[in-house]
Amino acid sequence: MPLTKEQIAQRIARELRDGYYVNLGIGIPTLVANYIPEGINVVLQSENGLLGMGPFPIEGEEDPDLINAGKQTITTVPGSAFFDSAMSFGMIRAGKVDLTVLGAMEVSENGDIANWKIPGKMVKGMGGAMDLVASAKNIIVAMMHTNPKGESKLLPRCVLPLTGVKCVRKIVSDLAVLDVTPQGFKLLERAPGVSVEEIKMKTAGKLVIEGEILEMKF
Amino acid sequence: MPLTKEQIAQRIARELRDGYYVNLGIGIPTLVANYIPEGINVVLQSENGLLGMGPFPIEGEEDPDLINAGKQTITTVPGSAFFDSAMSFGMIRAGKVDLTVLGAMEVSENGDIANWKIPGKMVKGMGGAMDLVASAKNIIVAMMHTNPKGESKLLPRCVLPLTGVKCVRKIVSDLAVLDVTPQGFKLLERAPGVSVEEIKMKTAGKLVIEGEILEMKF
Amino acid sequence: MNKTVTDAQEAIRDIHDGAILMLGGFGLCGIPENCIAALVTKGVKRLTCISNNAGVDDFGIGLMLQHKQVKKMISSYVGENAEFERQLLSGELEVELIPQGTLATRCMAAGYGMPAIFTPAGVGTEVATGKETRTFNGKDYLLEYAFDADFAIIKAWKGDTDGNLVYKETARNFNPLMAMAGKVTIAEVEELVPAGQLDPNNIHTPGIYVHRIFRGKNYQKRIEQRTIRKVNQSK
Amino acid sequence: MNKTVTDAQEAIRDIHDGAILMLGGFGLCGIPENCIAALVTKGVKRLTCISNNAGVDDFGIGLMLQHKQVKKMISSYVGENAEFERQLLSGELEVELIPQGTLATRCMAAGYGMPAIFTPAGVGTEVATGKETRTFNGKDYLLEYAFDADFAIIKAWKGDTDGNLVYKETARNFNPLMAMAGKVTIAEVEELVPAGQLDPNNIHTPGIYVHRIFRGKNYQKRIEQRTIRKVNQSK
Repeated sequence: MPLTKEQIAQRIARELRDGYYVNLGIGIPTLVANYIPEGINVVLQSENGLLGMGPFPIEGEEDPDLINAGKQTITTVPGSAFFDSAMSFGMIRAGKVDLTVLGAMEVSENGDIANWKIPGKMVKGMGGAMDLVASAKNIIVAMMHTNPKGESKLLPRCVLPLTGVKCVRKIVSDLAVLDVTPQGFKLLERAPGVSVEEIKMKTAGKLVIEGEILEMKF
Repeated sequence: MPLTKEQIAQRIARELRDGYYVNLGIGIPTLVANYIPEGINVVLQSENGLLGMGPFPIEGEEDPDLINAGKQTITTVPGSAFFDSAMSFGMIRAGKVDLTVLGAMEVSENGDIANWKIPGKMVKGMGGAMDLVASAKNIIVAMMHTNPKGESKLLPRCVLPLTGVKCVRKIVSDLAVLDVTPQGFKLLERAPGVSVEEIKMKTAGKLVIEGEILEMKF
Repeated sequence: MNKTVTDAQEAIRDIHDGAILMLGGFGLCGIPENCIAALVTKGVKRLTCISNNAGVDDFGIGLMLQHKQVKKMISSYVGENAEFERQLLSGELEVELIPQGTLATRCMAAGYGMPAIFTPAGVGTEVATGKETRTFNGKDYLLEYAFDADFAIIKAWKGDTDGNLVYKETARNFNPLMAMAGKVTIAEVEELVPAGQLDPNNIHTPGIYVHRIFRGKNYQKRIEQRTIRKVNQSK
Repeated sequence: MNKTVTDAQEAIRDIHDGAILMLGGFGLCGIPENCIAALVTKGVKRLTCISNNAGVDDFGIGLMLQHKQVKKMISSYVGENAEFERQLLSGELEVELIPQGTLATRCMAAGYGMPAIFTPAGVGTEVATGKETRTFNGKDYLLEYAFDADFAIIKAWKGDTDGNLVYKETARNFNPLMAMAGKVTIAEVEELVPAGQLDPNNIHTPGIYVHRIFRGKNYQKRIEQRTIRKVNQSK
């Protein structure tokens, strides 16, 4: 069974280390906040100007002046701080954010990522994604392994306009966990009940398989 | 009679316009704050991170955390704001400060200024002076017309290491008020009882004299 | 140094057709609602708008798009805005999409008197097209220029008559950066107090950057993505 | 994200001979008194110190000069400091004097991940020697590089256990800039409170930039130029 979105988030949450400052993108990455392991302290950065993002508010406590980069109403945790967008991207560029988790439309075997534009179809803009991928020390992509047509999103080279080059370190898809290595996508784990064969079939880019590939456990 | 330091400051204060943001250097320029004309509102900037500098404190109210760029204890006026040194020089570079008044060891007829170093003798450093003269829209120099040896400080070219080039607009010395023009130092006013002849004699750089030169009144 | 004007109409009095404007806010959070309404009423045209987003169809800069007042948008994310998309595809609207951090830093550069900055954002992408690339310590950066805007129109939480400003929470975003960057900066605030009532240690935008200030009215403060959790849900 | 350490000694435990340090403060205002004392006690040598000033003979960085711990000073103004002048003239001490705004902005550049910045300060002077000059809009600027410091040692007024900092009045100066710029940033504060007690709207340095924090003791806060007016004097 491929992972649910929640499971992808849950698996990514295991990559968190105590003391990390983390930026979570829109979509599946946002869900990672729900699965932070016991005993692990992380601080969530929202690039619109907040360190110390908390959970969504309860009804009636929404504050229009307090949103995340996905424009969702949020709350803060004790020790939070607000700042302007220049400082926000300043700390991102300076490598102070330990981990960035974001979605992708395509990732290439050398770590390029495309997630902001489909020529002739979609022109929403890159938002902060280009800044994040250009500077983050550690980038994990959360995405479906294939697009709705069943085509692989892990490619030899991206077809869509790039967001950043040679920057993705790890991918957690609905089928597998893979590292981006100089040799290509290195398969680390597979979703429960998903065969290595299926992952091979659905990975268009170069796939490196060494030894036994264990199933993820939830 | 040459002007006293207080009179130099007083004369410079007449150059203030309502609404000016002003940076006053150490020494005579600091005294300008004592002569702000009635009905003229100016805000004093201190480059160590303050807008809205007030007078010196009364005894017992000195605050070690509240000093000006000359490291003197000061106070603030209502509407003041503190900020860091990057923002302070940011607003200077961006031309938000309307007028800078500072001292000089030498000024040349094309507006170069030297005021930070005497090779082999004095190496205190330029502090914020190079930033100020490189960016200020309007720079007035307050200084003695000659050095203690009686040599002119208004020169064809500066001999000492420069602080900035082609930046001084006006000089108020103990003997005269002069504009720096493409033709050289243009004599505008003379100190009470000081002759044009004396100013000529004590100005080594090119001096432009047109029409009658009136005495300053105090 | 009293900078107060009576209202938005007076504040924007000299904004002319073809002007380059910066507009603060992130999504609909911290946008200058009063000034936008006044610009729509005034009907000024052919504007270039530098703003992280373009509002929604019927609010924020979306209102100016509806009235075809915008010639060009410089933004990082233009989100869900059908009229925007229609004008873009029909060629009525010129759009320059740039990375959000680049947008922020180009504003800051203007406010700090820095003509250009270096950022790695966009290296190797179409954003880099035609731009100077330079390598420092083995990493590539793009040279990006400071913005040059005629007016910065921003929204703060509190302000004083001298133009000192304080922002609330994430409504800060681009506002203090644009405040520094405009040749003329117009600030609308929810609360306007006499100079001396704001703590000088906690001023976000010193008044030197602000030319006009007024108390705004009838703030809607719309929420784009109202997201809540159940009371008994921990996250 | 508790960043507290017990005292200055623990905070500077791994500062090694030959390290590049940034030290906050302007004159003796807002200097990290406790850390400087601990560095003197520890006797660490051959330091490069980036600091706007070099203290006075018997206080601030002057103490480190007295103990010959400093190999090189990078400052904008070294003022009245006889021991400094002696070491400089004898060649014991290497000194790089740079404009104050350049110093500030090179710190900020490091904290903002910008490898270099452009400033007009020093164009046409000996400061420009060997530096790249570039013209933007008819004005000349020098290319100046971001600092690369091993440790930033700063002083704040209040801090919380997460490392969030607030400065008082003009004791802010270079402190927040250096806080952002150190590979390891050590903050000493007059008042240390639990996370959540500082207003998140009014944090000057977010905790992400701070690695170690402790409450300092026995602050002297010396005044360099005690200047007063008579009570009946208006200015």
